[in-house]
Amino acid sequence: MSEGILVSSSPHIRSPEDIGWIMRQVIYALIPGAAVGVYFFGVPAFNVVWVSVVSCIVVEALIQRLMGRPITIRDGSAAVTGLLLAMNLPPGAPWWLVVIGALVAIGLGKQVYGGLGNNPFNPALTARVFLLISFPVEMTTWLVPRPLLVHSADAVTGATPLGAIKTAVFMHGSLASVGHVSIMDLFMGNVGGSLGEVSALALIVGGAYLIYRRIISWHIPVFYIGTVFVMTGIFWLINPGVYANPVFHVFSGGLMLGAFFMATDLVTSPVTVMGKVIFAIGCGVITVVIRLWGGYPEGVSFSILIMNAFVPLINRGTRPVVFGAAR
Amino acid sequence: MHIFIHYVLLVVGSALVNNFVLHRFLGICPFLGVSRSTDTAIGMSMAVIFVMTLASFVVWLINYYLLLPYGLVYLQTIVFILVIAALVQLVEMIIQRVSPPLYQALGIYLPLITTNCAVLGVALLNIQLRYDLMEACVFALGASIGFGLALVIFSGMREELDLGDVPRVFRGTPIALITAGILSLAFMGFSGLVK
Amino acid sequence: MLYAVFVIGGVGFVAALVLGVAAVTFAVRPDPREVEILDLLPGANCGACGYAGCAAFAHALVEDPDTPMACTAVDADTVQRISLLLGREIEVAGPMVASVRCMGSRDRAGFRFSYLGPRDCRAAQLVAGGAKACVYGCLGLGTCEEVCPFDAIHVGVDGLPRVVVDRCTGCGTCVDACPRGIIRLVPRDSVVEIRCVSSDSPRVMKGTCDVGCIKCMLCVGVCPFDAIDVSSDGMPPVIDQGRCHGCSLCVDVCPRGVIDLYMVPRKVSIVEDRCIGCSICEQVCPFDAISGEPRRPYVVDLDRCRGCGLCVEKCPKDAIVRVGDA
Amino acid sequence: MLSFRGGIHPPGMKDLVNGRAIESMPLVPLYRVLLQQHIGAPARPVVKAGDVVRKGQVLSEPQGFVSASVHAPTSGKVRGVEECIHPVTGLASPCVVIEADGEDTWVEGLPSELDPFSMEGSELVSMVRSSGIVGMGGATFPTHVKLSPPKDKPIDAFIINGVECEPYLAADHRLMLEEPLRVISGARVVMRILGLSDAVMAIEANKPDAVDVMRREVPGSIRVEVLGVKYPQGAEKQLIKAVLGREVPSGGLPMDVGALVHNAGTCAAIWDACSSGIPLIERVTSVTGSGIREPKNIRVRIGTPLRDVIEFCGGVEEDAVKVIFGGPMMGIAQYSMDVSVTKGTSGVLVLGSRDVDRSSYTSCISCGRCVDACPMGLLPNVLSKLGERSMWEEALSFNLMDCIECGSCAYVCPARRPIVHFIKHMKALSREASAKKRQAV
Repeated sequence: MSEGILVSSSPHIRSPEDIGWIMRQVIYALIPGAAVGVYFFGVPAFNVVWVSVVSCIVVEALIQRLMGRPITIRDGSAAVTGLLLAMNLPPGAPWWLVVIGALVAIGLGKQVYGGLGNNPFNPALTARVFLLISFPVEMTTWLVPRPLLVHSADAVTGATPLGAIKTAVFMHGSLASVGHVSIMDLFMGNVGGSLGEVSALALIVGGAYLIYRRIISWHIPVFYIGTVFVMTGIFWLINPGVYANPVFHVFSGGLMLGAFFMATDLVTSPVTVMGKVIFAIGCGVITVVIRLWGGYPEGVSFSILIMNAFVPLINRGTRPVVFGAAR
Repeated sequence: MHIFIHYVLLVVGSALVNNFVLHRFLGICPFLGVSRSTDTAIGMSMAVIFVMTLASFVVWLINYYLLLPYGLVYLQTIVFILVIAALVQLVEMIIQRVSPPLYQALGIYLPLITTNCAVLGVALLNIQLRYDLMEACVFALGASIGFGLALVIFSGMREELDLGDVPRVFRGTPIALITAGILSLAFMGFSGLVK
Repeated sequence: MLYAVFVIGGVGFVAALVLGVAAVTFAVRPDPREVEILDLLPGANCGACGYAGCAAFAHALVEDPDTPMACTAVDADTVQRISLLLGREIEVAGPMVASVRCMGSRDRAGFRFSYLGPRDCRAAQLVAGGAKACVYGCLGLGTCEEVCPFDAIHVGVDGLPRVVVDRCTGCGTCVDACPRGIIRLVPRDSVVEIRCVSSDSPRVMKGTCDVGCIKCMLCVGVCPFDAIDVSSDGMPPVIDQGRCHGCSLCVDVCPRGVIDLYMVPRKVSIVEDRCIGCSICEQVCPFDAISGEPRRPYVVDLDRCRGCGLCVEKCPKDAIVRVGDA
Repeated sequence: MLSFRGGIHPPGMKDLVNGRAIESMPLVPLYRVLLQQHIGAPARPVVKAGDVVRKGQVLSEPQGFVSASVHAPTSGKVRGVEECIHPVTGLASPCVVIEADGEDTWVEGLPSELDPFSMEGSELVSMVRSSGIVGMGGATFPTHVKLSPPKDKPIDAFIINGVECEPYLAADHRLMLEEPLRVISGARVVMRILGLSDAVMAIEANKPDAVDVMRREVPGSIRVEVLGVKYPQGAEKQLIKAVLGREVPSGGLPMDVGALVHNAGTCAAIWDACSSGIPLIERVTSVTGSGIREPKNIRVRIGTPLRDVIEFCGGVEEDAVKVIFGGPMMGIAQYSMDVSVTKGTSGVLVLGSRDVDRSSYTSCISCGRCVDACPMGLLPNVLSKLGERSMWEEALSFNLMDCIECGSCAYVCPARRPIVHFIKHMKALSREASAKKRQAV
């Protein structure tokens, strides 16, 4: 035999589910959420999506080229980041904002750490928070949803449901002045908000697909959403005049997107089940604290980023019991 | 009950919202210097919590019972530093005796608590914000817990980064600063939580 | 003003008092010399001294008066300063440098199979003994480069490591890390080295490597200084760097080209006004490169001189210098 | 169904050979019998070049208790004790080379008629020992050592391992199907040696025919237990956990929880040794995989060169790129056709290029799949990161030494990281360091 023969350590067979496969599944799972966004917010939203995806891929390739590392855009992780970033931006975001977001996400959030797998923070969320703090006006200008067919060129802007209650409580000290928001609208996505976060239904469908495919485990979404539900429920029971009801909290804002797609990011979430549970509860608590008492109407992005920072400590504290360990 | 909530808010405010490291950017030197391993970070946090709280207590007494009555407020900085330096010396001796490995690991950063702006900062803020003795201590405790929290989280992340594949040019302090920056962005989420 | 003095003085006094008490209560006696020595050591914690890092070595130096200067990465000046601190002479070994004993680059030595796995020679050695066709040869995955604390060894595109002599401190980390024992330490001024450790017979080598030593022993025969040791276990001969004078005769005679020159031997010339014509140089020269008449300055035949430097050592008048030295 | 924590479900790929009856391989001209075919001290050769040996004759004497002798696979002339490639290390290792004379005559006194059930336990153990029997699942631990537990560690549970959880392989499956009595009788001998009144035969649910045969043939004292299909169920510790619910302590042996596991093939060999004195000179092995022309289960003599085995099975396909001794999960890749079959060769697997992933590995993406898959409760993700930097000392605190190298983690890794290789690397470094330390003391 010769150099043609391959020798390596065992095992000699590998599961077909490689990184590329995983990333493809995530993209499939994100499509419903993005599609609903495009349906309600029309052409501007569609532009945000493609600009974001394309610029993330281009930025990744450029940076890797510059650093002399192998170009890994084929593994699909840059496309996933691009799609997630788009879904976290306002549907009417100007193109330059999207490009800056891509630069921050891929450059600062991922490649300075050595690329996929080495980043401690979720790249798309890093970009989102960066943009939110740097460009508060552009990042909080929300289009009013209108189904695709009746969308006209002059886009109308409005507030997100969470923004509306935050303002009401701040101005009047109660929710009384807030108009009624239909849970059905929240569920379907007929509300203002980030491009990909509006439809709870589409996101749940996508998330369920990921769980079915075993890309993510159910622990993070369930415990995250559950924590938000329980905590907001307690405060709603205490004072429904100031605190919105838990169903509203669960279906509004970026919670679904965050719980199914951002907090479950493989790279930046804990590896053990116990760790995932702790991580998810932490995300839930911080989200609720920011939503109810913080300066920002929405706390999902912040909470996940903060919990990302805790992941090494969580992993350290939740090591599995070794087989045959003395107990 | 009301006063209790007041103290809780004080702690939350100083630990999370206006975190000394991530929001006020005080105490960056030990934050970058001793965050290489979680164990030393925990040791450092303990030392800082001790020094900061005790320093706030002593300094408050000196300020209100010594400096103010005799009109010596202009001596504030120098007296405070004197007191802090003495406290740090004390902590150093204790650690050296109790845990030599920790002493070794902390190295130069232990005596540097003396010039740690976070400690002096909290002492001066206490005066500036006109806290009473109890508030000052609680505020210092919260601030030092916040410092410790940031330090420990950060050390965990840096341990992970050391195992990662960070490009050569970014290794060490550059990537630490970038990470601290993003962490600081994330902590901005707490803004507005406590007025 | 007076108050100010009192207050500062008072606070200072109280602090001093507390610290004084504490100093007694929590007394630890560290040796300040330890810290100073630690500062002088390279701080690479390479472990070549046999201690767990520079701090442990500094501790040992202070605590145990018999500790030799095991650190190879410090220069003579530093050693002197450390001896001064310790108040005793410390032994020093001559400066050493790592030497890679394999020339089987990618184009000269083949592979038995293609390897897939960690890029670490030690790990590669674990599967089927490494992919290189020659089981003695360099695997070229760069473990030596990876472990070198001084960035002094680099694997080139040809798959062979090269030592950057100026950076190498002779700490021996790479020597320990190489799973094939190819690297050894040689004195810094070594001139030649037999770069093969394969005990394969020429027959086996035919299929594995173009530049392996075939144990023809021509070099051993030609060496005028008897500086090439023959090993009994079929290994290639090894140059005893203590006896080698760097004449490089062996380099010329080797049919496989595995004897490598580290540096060009520096020929000698005779300083005329110092030479008294004693003829000692003529007698010691193994190459008949010096000739002359008694009591008149001798001359060196540069074509014949091979730069062994025997004459330089023997000249009673220091009248022979290396070419290039002033 | 009984099971254990962790594990994976790789495609079984067993139907390439599990329907094929065992064929005996004809004599080949040359045998290379390695002296080191077991875990423990090497055996010392007792023959020299020119000696004429008969089939079953002792070729080497064990050195020490944990060691095993080897025997001549056929009659012929000893060409010499030469250096051959060892299939496990890939390095040169001493072996006895025998040129077969084609007569295949037994050594005097063999085979003989014996009744093991009238013999003493100690007598049986020494027969097992002199027959050179080792664990034939692949671990090759000398069997007589396992049959001689120390007084303070009594064995109260015996499991016959018919799990064969490695994909592709079906040697034990065919053996149980075709020669159930050899397996069962061997197991009864083991029970007699240890004074046990009952035993459990564990078979995975993917071999229903073997389960039926065994259920029909076993005496009442042996219970057939059907286990769910999961890898690595056949690993000793996992099997004990699945069947008995006992956890072998970290760093311990099955005897620490009173358990003993023997592979079905080993049981058959024990029966041969104790009923007729026939030493271990042949075994059943599966020759399979997409790269082999005619996958077969063969009865092959120990020492048969791989080249002849492949030839007997129709040769390799054009695209064959990997030849493995053992299964795809824990087997060892070979680079030379000159290696020979050993006592532990449970399979010869030839993989075509479409079954081999040649992509190089990337950074760990912390997906945690390996953590879920690890049957030992380790953190393979951390171990692999440490292994990448050779940080074995840190790895020890992550229970490096508990790893059984089953390969579940590397199988599921989407980043294609060679986790097991990293772990083997660190284990080697750790052993090296402790050997050095011992030397220094």
